[in-house]
Amino acid sequence: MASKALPKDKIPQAVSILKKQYKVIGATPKGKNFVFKEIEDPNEVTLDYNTTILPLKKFFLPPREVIVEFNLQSKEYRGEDIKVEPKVFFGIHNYELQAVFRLDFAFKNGVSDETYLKKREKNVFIGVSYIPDDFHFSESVGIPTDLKEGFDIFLTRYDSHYRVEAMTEKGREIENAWEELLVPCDYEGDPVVHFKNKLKQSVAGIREIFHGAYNHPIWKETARKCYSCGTCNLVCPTCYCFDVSDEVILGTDKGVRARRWDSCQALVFTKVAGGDVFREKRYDRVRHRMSRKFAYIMDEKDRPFCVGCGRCVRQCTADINIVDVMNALL
Amino acid sequence: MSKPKVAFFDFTSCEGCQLSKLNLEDDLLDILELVDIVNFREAISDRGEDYEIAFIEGSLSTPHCIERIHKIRRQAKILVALGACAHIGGINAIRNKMDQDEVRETVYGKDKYLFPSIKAQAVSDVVKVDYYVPGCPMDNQEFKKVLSALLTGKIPEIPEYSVCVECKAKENECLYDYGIACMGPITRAGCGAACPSNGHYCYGCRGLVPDLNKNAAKDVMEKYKLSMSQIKKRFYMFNTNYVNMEEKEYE
Amino acid sequence: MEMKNIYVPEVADLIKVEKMTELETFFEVKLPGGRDLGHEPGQFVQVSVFGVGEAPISVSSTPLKKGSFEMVVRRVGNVTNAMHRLKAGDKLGIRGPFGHGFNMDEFAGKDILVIAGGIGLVPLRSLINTVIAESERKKYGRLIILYGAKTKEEFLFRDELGMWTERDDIEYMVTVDRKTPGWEGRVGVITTLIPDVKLDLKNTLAVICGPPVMYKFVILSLRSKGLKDNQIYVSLERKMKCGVGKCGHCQINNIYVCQEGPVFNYARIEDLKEAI
Amino acid sequence: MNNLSIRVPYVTRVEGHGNIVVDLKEGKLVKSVLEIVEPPRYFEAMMKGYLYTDAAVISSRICGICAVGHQMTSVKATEAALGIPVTEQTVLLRKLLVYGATMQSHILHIFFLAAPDLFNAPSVIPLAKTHPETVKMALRMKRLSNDICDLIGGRTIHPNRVVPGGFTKLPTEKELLWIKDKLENQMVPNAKASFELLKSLADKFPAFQRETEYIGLKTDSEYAFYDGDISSTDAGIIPVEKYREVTNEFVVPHSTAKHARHKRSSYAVGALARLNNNYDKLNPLAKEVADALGMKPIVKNPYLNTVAQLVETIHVTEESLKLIDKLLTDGIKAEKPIQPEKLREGTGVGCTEVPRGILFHEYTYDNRGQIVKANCIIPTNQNAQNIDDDMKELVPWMIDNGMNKEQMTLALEMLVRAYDPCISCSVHFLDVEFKE
Ligand SMILES: Cc1cc2nc3c(=O)[nH]c(=O)nc-3n(C[C@H](O)[C@H](O)[C@H](O)COP(=O)(O)OP(=O)(O)OC[C@H]3O[C@@H](n4cnc5c(N)ncnc54)[C@H](O)[C@@H]3O)c2cc1C
Ligand code: SF4
Ligand code: SF4
Ligand code: SF4
Repeated sequence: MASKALPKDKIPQAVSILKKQYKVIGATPKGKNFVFKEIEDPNEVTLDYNTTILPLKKFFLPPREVIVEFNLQSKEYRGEDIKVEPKVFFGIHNYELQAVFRLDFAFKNGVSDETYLKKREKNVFIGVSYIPDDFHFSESVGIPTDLKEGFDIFLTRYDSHYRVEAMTEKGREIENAWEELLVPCDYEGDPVVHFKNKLKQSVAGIREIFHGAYNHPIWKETARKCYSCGTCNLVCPTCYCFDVSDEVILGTDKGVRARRWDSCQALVFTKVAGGDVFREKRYDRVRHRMSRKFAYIMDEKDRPFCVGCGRCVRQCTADINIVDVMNALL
Repeated sequence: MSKPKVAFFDFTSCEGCQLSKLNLEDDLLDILELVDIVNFREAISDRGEDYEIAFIEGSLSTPHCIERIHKIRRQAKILVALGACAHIGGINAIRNKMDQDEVRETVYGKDKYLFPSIKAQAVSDVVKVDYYVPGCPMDNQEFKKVLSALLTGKIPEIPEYSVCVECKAKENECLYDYGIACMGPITRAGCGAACPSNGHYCYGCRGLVPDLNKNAAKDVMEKYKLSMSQIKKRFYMFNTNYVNMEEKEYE
Repeated sequence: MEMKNIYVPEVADLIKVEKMTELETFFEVKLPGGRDLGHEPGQFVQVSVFGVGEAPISVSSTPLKKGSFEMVVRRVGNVTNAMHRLKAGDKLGIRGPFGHGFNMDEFAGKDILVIAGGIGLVPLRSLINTVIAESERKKYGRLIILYGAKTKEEFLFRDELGMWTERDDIEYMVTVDRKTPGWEGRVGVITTLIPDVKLDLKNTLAVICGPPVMYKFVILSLRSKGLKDNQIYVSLERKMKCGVGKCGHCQINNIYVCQEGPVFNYARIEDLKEAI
Repeated sequence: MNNLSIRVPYVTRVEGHGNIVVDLKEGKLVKSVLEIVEPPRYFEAMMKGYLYTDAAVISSRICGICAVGHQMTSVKATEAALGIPVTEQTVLLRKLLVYGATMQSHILHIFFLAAPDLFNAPSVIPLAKTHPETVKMALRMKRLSNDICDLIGGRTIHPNRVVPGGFTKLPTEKELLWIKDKLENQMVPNAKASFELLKSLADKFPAFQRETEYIGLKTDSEYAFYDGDISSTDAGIIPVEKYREVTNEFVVPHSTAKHARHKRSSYAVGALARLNNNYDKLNPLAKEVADALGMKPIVKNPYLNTVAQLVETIHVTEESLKLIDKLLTDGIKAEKPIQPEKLREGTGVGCTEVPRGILFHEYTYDNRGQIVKANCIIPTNQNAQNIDDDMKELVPWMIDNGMNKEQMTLALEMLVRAYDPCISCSVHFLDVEFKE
């Protein structure tokens, strides 16, 4: 079958068609930045964005989420009912989806976390190619721009069109639904792109390098610039640590146990009741964050938990660049 | 169980925290069911002295304040400091790091020597404080949480991480993207990033995070075109009593 | 597929509450229908107090005990304070058992050296009571227990301590950091007991649990006695919020204490810089 | 009655700390004052050296009750000093915010601070049991006025969207529609009910009268809150820049707050003063209510300030509806605060009507946009002498009317409360030593 293309000016229509069957989530501008949100007006979605402020994890692991409800009177603990609606994630960069897969691994590995996994059901992903900005470094962590793993459809960007490639049954259904918008595609191959932010070497051996670098001076040097604000954790698509607390609703017998995104950069993260803190030094925490990405947790295919989205680099007000830190170790 | 008797006392402050409680309209009547308010000068005429929980607002800035707070501490089983003035000295303490002579001169002119003044202090500088509701004004939702914790025998906890954590969770655009220096990275969270969420830089009213990296913060703000003297002013706006910008810190 | 919300506690009955010391209280818990918890010694549960929160607590009773299980809790914060206010007949929430405890098969035929500091005795009691149970005792070699507390007032399970002294299949030594009136025994930190212990180096396994500062010194002294790292087991404490390897708080380098621990063979964690 | 001594330490249900002291010896009134004993605040000194962007943040903390007013006045002073223009939309939104704040402050005062006296209750708490519907209504009205402040200013107390040159975040049209709906369907009927209530309680206000000078803002186009010239019932129009000619602050030994005087020994500001100067600009419903309550200028009974507050509450509700309609017709434009073209040395005065009366801020900046000098003149300072003057006539009047000590004490407290004094505001500037 000859490949098809979606003209850029047909994007809103393509979204309208999706909206008939699905909740559509895509990137829209917020000031100078972009955010993922549920698309109400098909014209608000954009495929030309660098990265959003927060990654897709907010849809599966919301910043604050009730995990258990309780009643003081009837002495009951109950799980939240999670309703799953079919969702299309429209115009997603490949590293973004790779990050979701890393999270899937984390929430499936060992004990399965239903609260997360339920929300991962009935998701359709429509990918889009992107032009790396000064911060992206996905290629260095094994996610070249032409990696299309996991998408149902992938849109490759050309001047005035997107080449449409359906890769799953769901994807083909959508391609069919778009039928009347599509035109024959004259384009072949994937555009060549360059990353400015790059690791000196491939991630393959990085884990071992980390193990030998526990006392490397770079940790202290970085810690001098870091004020542990936690931004890097919050915006990271693969950071998933959370805190849990119980709240009783004043004047009632009802309450909830909620989890909330936490930051391992904060001093309290490892503080226990007796006052002991297990990563007291700032450089311990800086090292922990980066080690966790590249050496401590790996998915089933032994891939690191960093997808090179560059958010932590872009959004760190202290200008700490994880790639520079890695390169100092390599 | 009898209702715990609570009292509210205000010292040097703008009374915003008093109002903040009255602004809990939807919950006010519920709260009245749960506690017995015996002293709340702004709202009621009764003046009971048999309270168990004392909520203190305002900083201590006269010898009389000091006397009064000791008396309250002797009576109260639990003492909670409400709002930035009581928690960290707040805005009243700006003058503490100024030339005291100059402060008095601005105010009294030639009569400046007539009026000795004491520095504006946080409540915990003078007596033991059990719990805090930080903020200027204190956040009434947090006050509600603290109150409900006290009523259920819990230790009210306030966050120890930074405002950025809450700001990011709300997916706000960072003010630094617009070249505006914000105190969020080094300020204790709990307000839901109230100011950045409204497009205003955080000025640190909830106090600084426990493990402040002052030098890093200073370097960042300098990059964002605040002069050193303005950086100091920012730090001293609410946190005069808790940070010294005159000396360098080493890790 | 029917999935279970792993965060929902099961509501259980408190059937016995007994104050042990100024700070520690003993709890006996019955799961619905008297079902067994099914734990191994050294494992822990997540205990929820209604409206307050959840905290990881070790199971202190032996799996051989049927129909209920036991815990001892030190009052240090919100959940533990609230537990101290509970009475027999009250309800609480239980999740677990979680983590890895002691693999009793590995201990079979071995001499066992138990070193407990303070509240560290709580999880080790589960191991001890398994070993000394009538039906089990002959499966194991010598049982040497070293116990240290700040003062004699802080001794836990006093009845049982007395019994250990009496039994001749248990070698029990105890020390306090500080002498208080009425104490005639040894004074000094727990490491001072170690030189007096005679070990069959090839056939001994040591287990350690106590406050964070204790581990380093005890391990040094066991090593200097000639024990190998893989003959030493430690039970570690870390902050925990979920108990199921998700929340990230208990992570030590690349491992989760709640998953692989809290009981570790020391050889396994030796090169984890953040462990001890 | 020949000898009498009344002491009310820490008058309750007012904002800040004040004591009533009345001494009558051998038939002669030797003392009748409101002692203001609030600890000093030193704001003018503390603002020195701060950047123009920080001025409103700090001066807002002069008073949490009047925070909107202080911020508004502060940014206006800064804009005047540095030559920062603002758009029409900014002005409309600022007015809406001022009205929201006025509503919330007036409602708080009428129902929570003043009403208990009319119902013979020590506070609103017992009223919640005896008059639950009234209390719930008052809470709803207050909630709504807070919501307006939240939606326009970011929050009610120390709003965080108001900066020189505009707003850091704007309300959405949806939010404006929500406010409109609530004002029409909730505030208007509730305000009418409040009017009926106050009418039925009108005889509880002492019928005391005293002539004085009433000062407030005035403009041709509307009942002035946000902008205008200074207007006096004695002296006509005075430009805002000449405010010092009006306020003439002076020190008295019994008060940590400065007092003020203009043409007479004292003057009054606040709702009643505004009404006396702006009556003809009242919106229709407000005017109807004013007339029905006998509030035609010049009203000389200070106790009726509370009634004037209700009239104003209704007026600003009507005015807010007009503003919202205009904002919605024009559409909300995504404007960012206007930055000063170039920092320059300069002095500027800002003046706004805040719930308790006319408020002035004056700042002088250096060429780096840092404050060199600040001066803030607060309504309660301006009223302080007027309260003392009222008390001086009120005591003999009460004796003539055969009131006993208890009744007199209550009437004195009610008088102080009627002014809705904001004492923590008034001592932003210490004049005399704190005394017991
Ligand atoms: C595997 C394991 C077994 C334990 N066994 C026991 C036991 O048998 N008896 C006993 O008294 N204590 C035990 N503890 C310690 C106990 O969990 C803490 O004392 C308790 O969590 C404090 O909770 P809190 O709410 O009272 O205090 P808070 O200070 O209010 O704690 C708040 C939350 O922080 C976390 N936290 C705080 N301190 C600790 C800590 N020391 N360890 C882990 N999480 C912490 C918990 O999630 C807790 O809910 C154990 C800890 C672990 C990790
Ligand atoms: S975002 Fe930057 S400054 Fe903040 S914690 Fe991360 S590395 Fe440190
Ligand atoms: S705006 Fe302020 S609080 Fe928000 S992320 Fe940026 S620095 Fe942090
Ligand atoms: S954002 Fe900063 S200044 Fe604003 S309320 Fe929170 S802590 Fe205070």
